[in-house]
Amino acid sequence: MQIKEYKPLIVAFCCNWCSYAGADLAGNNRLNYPAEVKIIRVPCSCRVNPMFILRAFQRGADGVIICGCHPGDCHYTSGNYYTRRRMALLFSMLDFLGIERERTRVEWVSAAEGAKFATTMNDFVEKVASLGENKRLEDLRCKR
Amino acid sequence: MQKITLESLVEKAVSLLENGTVTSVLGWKKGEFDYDITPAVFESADELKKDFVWNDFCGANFSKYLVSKTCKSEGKILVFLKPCDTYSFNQLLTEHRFDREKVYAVGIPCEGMADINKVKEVVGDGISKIESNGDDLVVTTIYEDAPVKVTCKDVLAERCVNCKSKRHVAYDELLGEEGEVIASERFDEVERLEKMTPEERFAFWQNELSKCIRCNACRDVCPACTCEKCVFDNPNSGVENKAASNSFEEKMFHIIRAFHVAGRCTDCGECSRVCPQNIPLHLLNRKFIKDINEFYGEYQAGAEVGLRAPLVDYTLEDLEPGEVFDRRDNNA
Amino acid sequence: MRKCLVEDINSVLAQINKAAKVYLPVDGTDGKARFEEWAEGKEWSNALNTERSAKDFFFPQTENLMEFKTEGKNIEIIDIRSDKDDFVIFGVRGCDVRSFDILDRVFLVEPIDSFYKARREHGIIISVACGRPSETCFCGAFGIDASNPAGDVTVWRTKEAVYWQSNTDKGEELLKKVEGLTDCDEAAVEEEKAKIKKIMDKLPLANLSTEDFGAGKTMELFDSDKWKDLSESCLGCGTCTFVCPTCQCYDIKEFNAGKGVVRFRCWDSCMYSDFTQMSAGQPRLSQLERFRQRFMHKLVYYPERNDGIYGCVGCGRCLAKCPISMNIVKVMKSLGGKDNE
Amino acid sequence: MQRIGVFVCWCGSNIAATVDVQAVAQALKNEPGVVFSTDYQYMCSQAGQDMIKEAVAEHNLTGIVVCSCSPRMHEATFRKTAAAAGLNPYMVEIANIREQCSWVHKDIPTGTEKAIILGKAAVAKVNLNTPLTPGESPVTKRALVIGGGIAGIQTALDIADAGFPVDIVETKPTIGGKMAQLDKTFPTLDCAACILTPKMVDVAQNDKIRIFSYSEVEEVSGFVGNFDVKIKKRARYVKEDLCTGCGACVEKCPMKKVPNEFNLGMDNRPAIYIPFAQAVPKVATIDPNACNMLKNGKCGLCARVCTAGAIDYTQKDEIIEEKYGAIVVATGFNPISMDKFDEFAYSQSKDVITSLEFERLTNAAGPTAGKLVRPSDGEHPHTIVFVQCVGSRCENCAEKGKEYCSKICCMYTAKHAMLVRDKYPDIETYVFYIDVRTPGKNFDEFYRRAVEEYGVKYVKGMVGKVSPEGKKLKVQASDLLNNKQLNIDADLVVLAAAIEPDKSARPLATMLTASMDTNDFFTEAHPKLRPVESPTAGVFLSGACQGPKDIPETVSQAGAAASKVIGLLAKDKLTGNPCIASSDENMCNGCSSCERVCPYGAITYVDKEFRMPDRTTKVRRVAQVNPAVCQGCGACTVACPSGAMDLRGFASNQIIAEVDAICK
Repeated sequence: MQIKEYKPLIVAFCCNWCSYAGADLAGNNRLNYPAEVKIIRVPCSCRVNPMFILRAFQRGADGVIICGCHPGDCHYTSGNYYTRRRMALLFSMLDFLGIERERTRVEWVSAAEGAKFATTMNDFVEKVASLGENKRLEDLRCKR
Repeated sequence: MQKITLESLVEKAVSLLENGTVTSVLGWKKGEFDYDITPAVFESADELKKDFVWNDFCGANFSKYLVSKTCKSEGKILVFLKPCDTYSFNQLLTEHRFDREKVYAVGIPCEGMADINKVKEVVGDGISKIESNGDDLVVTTIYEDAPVKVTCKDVLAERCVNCKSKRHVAYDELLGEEGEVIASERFDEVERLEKMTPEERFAFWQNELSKCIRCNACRDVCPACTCEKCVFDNPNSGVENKAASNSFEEKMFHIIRAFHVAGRCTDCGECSRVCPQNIPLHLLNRKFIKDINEFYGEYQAGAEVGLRAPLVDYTLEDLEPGEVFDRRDNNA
Repeated sequence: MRKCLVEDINSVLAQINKAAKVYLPVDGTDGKARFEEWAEGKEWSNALNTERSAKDFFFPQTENLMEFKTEGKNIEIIDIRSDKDDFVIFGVRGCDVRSFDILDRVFLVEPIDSFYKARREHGIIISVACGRPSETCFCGAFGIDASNPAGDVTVWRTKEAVYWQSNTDKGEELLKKVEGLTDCDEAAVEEEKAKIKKIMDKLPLANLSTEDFGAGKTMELFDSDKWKDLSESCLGCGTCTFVCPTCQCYDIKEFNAGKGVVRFRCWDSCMYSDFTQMSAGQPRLSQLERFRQRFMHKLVYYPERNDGIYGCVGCGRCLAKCPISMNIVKVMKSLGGKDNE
Repeated sequence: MQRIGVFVCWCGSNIAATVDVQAVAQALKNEPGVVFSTDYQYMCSQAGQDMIKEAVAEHNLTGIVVCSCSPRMHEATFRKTAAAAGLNPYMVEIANIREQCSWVHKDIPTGTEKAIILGKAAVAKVNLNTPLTPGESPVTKRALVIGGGIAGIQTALDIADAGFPVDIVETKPTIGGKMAQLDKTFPTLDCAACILTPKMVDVAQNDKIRIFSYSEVEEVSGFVGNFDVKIKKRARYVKEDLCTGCGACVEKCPMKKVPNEFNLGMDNRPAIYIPFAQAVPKVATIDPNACNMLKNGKCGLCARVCTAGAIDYTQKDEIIEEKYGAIVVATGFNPISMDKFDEFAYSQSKDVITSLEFERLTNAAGPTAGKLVRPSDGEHPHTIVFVQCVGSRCENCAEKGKEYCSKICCMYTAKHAMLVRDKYPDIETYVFYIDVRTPGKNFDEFYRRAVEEYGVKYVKGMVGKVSPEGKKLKVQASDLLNNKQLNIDADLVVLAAAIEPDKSARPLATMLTASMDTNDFFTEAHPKLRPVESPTAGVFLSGACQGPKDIPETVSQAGAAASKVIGLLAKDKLTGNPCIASSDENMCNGCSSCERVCPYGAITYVDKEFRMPDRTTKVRRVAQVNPAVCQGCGACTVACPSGAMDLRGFASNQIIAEVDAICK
């Protein structure tokens, strides 16, 4: 019997204007990062509701990363500032509940930072992979 | 023992009713025992004299009732507010949840409310009578011939042990003496948890939240939870559920609820008071309050009407989410 | 009648556990008792009653009914029912034992609820008499004898000894498997019973009367103007319903897990605004109507259809737990006229 | 239930080399809602688009998923295709299987597996898509230009030229800005006044242009096409319509000792003044801080000499409210303060001056009538040292100066040195520089002429210290190329001070909800593709408020901003972005959280009556989104605890469906 190698599932929410374009640039420059990263396009990082993040964990994601424009560069001027507060508090709360803090991350990636996007994803996947499966925020019904 | 007397409250209510300032009174109504007190609307002096009660078990925060009561009644309603209740009162006003014009708020001092569970830990079941006597409660049970004395201080509800303020931040009229904001130790328990390992914290919350029966009492009593329809009741929200099917859904409900009230929660402690499973839900809210204070500067929801809640605000220099843990690790 | 010493109770439970898995009330970190699976080191709680009622064993808060597997556009239905093992619920109070009868009259009449039935058939109930009832107890009002509760086996606990009496074949079978129980006469138990009865008479709610309720009282009570005051401050939460040993309403829902769907039922509360929601809305629009429904059901509708048996067992949990301290006793006293003054 | 068509693009080998496109098409065929699935070499080609159109017709498709390159590339293309096929364009979703899949993953099994998942997510989203129609709003055909320098003047003239009314708001008593203070302009050396003042006259005479001089923008509300602006016209105590600009009052005013800001304080003006001869409007202004009549009611001379009866000591500030369709910011720049540059002895010696002061000193209309003399004693200077980059390119001195290059200093310093040498060949001129930056048409030639033809001595290196000694200024400097220290006895030192945005820009940006960089320069919507637009719709940028610029650049940007404004005002209606927030009033509790996070002020509240489920009615405060203002960021959707606020095109249930599909 072949043992399947554990590969984490990563959901990446990327804002349309900077980080999604940054991911595109990583593609243009053929910068590899693991296929476990699946990107969901949102207009702005401030569109990401904590419910989406928990939903991803419920459905089996092992890590969730939110990427937006650098503070000050938001296409909508202030969206990422709200993201910054919301996620700082949410991640702190998840940590408070004993959820591994390495499973969540916010990273600012500009449209010019294809390389940063790729290294960020490589690093994030590696960190999450070292934690193993998400057990503390899983919903067993979604495991089968 | 409360410093302000039942008689003075009734007298105030009766006079306001009789001089036409208000048409109804939101107050505490006598129960079967001396501790099972129900919030009620009184409309006459007779009712007040017969059933109004004020003792060490009048914990209920009336602020939220104003949302529905001011909507229905034509006249003004008198509401008695303890200091902690006034914060909720202001926060609801900030969010335009009730009509201030229809309310006559009377601030009353509070010496802290007793927790009947703590009383029972001392005297056991079978309580037939509880009387106040100075700093003590005198408890009579069916099992002992002699009543048992319990010091009020020893049976205070958790939220009163860690009372954050005896100062009223809103009222039309104040009875008794005004108190002060208190430098409480309310974050100690949060800190204790923060110092645990993630595994210990996880075990702690797993144990606590697994008790949840999703009765929604915490939500339904919460003055910050005044949504017309809660996301957890809305089939279109994607998170609706009636019962927590597993530990994920238990966490989901409490995380999202705490997040939704973050920056708006005044730390009134009603959630923990009403939880039939004794889950220390206030710790979740306090965690957010503590983080907000540490990350963005001291903030007390409801301290004034019109304050901008921290989650609908920002500064250019805010902490990065990634720095949250660095900072805590460095402090530890 | 059999007995064992109080200090031997753990070894007795260990033996019962060999025959069938035992659940018993254990004190939690909050000092409150909840039913837990027996294991070495778990102590039988001294608490009068458990925070949640014993109905969970037969009618759990959520229960999966069936599953669907979806593959592309194909659906496969999976029956998830499996054979169950016998289990023992130890330490059930008289009120909760009665609650099983009340649930049976709902789930075990046609159409029989096979999920409930399967659990019920495998459950062996060991009840315990109440040595120290609380002021919130009023089982007597519904004819329950806390000094001599029903169940497959009844247990009395005194300072020194625990007394065991089998009431059914199932119970006798079980006790036979337990070594270390010695036969004894009933004197000690009778003494204990008498003691309990005396206490029961002293309880503040000992004289609560059901006189004005029961079959045929619908017209009289339904339009009472007292409902408004009673329901005035009801938060519409489900605490009373969920701690109640006899509330038996549930909702059937589905969870789409992606590759498959789980159909499950979960407790529902008539206090909730979306209870029995239908496409056209729901029948009880105001909290007054919902509040009235709950108490009318317990005190009038249920007895009307069930030989006068009330849908309440007087366990007192709702008295202790309601966030605003509104409860069935206050309702009975308010509506019940002179008898309850 | 949707009928979805899936179209998987090979993109030649770009996708097909690492993704088994047929397998993707096959796998997606089984997804709920999908009724048709195919693959093709180039989906974006005409043939590919035709294929989509045919499939829509043949299979009655209601939604389309294209698995192809990034939506940033061809989403618009496929939306047009859908529209041409009779579908709502917003029924299209793109699965990005090129940039975010085939190009970043190496082997076919991995790429294919991921492409299928991305495709499933797109299908899951389309299943919940609804047709969206952009909203429309009317356009007020009037523009506001804030700032009356050369940038504002040019923008206003160009807009007026196209036939639209324009208002200029200028804080100074006259338009003209910095350019009016300059002597000659590089690289052609024509006189600034000669080219600027005719334009100022054009502005004055153009009946489409109104000038609000001595005025400020007080409040801005509204949105693109529909701005409501309050302009505060400060009291100048002279009736503009009556004043003929004859100057009799200026001559007679007894209070003559007010530092003249137009000459940067190098001479004085009266309390009632006209900044310069060609001022527009040519109307006197009374300085209330200097006028005795206004301060203590003792004087009134000007009123007596004014034959037109224009003096009005009782004049009050006036608020003018006007509607505009577009707003152009042209607030310009100022040289930074030299207070923090003590090493150059600016505050100690009158003979250390800034370049702008030097402009006035050589200007025929300036304090010395154009005669270059030492300000301290009026003597002819023999040695002049020009110091470049004072406060510019300060990498390690951000607290003193600016990190950026002020861009114009190299050229004007070359101009100054050249002009000095041209008029006074006896004067030695030294220019100390870090780099000489002369990219621009005929710029480098100009600089070389200064060195080669006029003998201006350029020294690479910075001046370390200037110390007044007797009548001389000791200049200590290093010559980096020859690696030696220089000590020069100078008569005049000219500092090329860095320039910074005008101080009024920051509060203005807040009013306009326009963004700024950390240096307070306005941010453009896109640095390359939308350089004259601010991210806030309807707000445009002209001149140095966006970054340091010389005159030709300013004028060309001013024209560009004008053309953008004209393009906007030429429309009768604006169509918005349909992917905007909307609130479900039945669920909204009016808490104001959404309003507080909205960067555009797009949310307002109304009291509305609702029928409650228990048959009663209740008046509730509920949020409403202005579709013309909302830009669709979604900040409000998360601020809303009840979920009443949702974002069209990126609805919560759609994002949740994507999450579910990815995590399946």
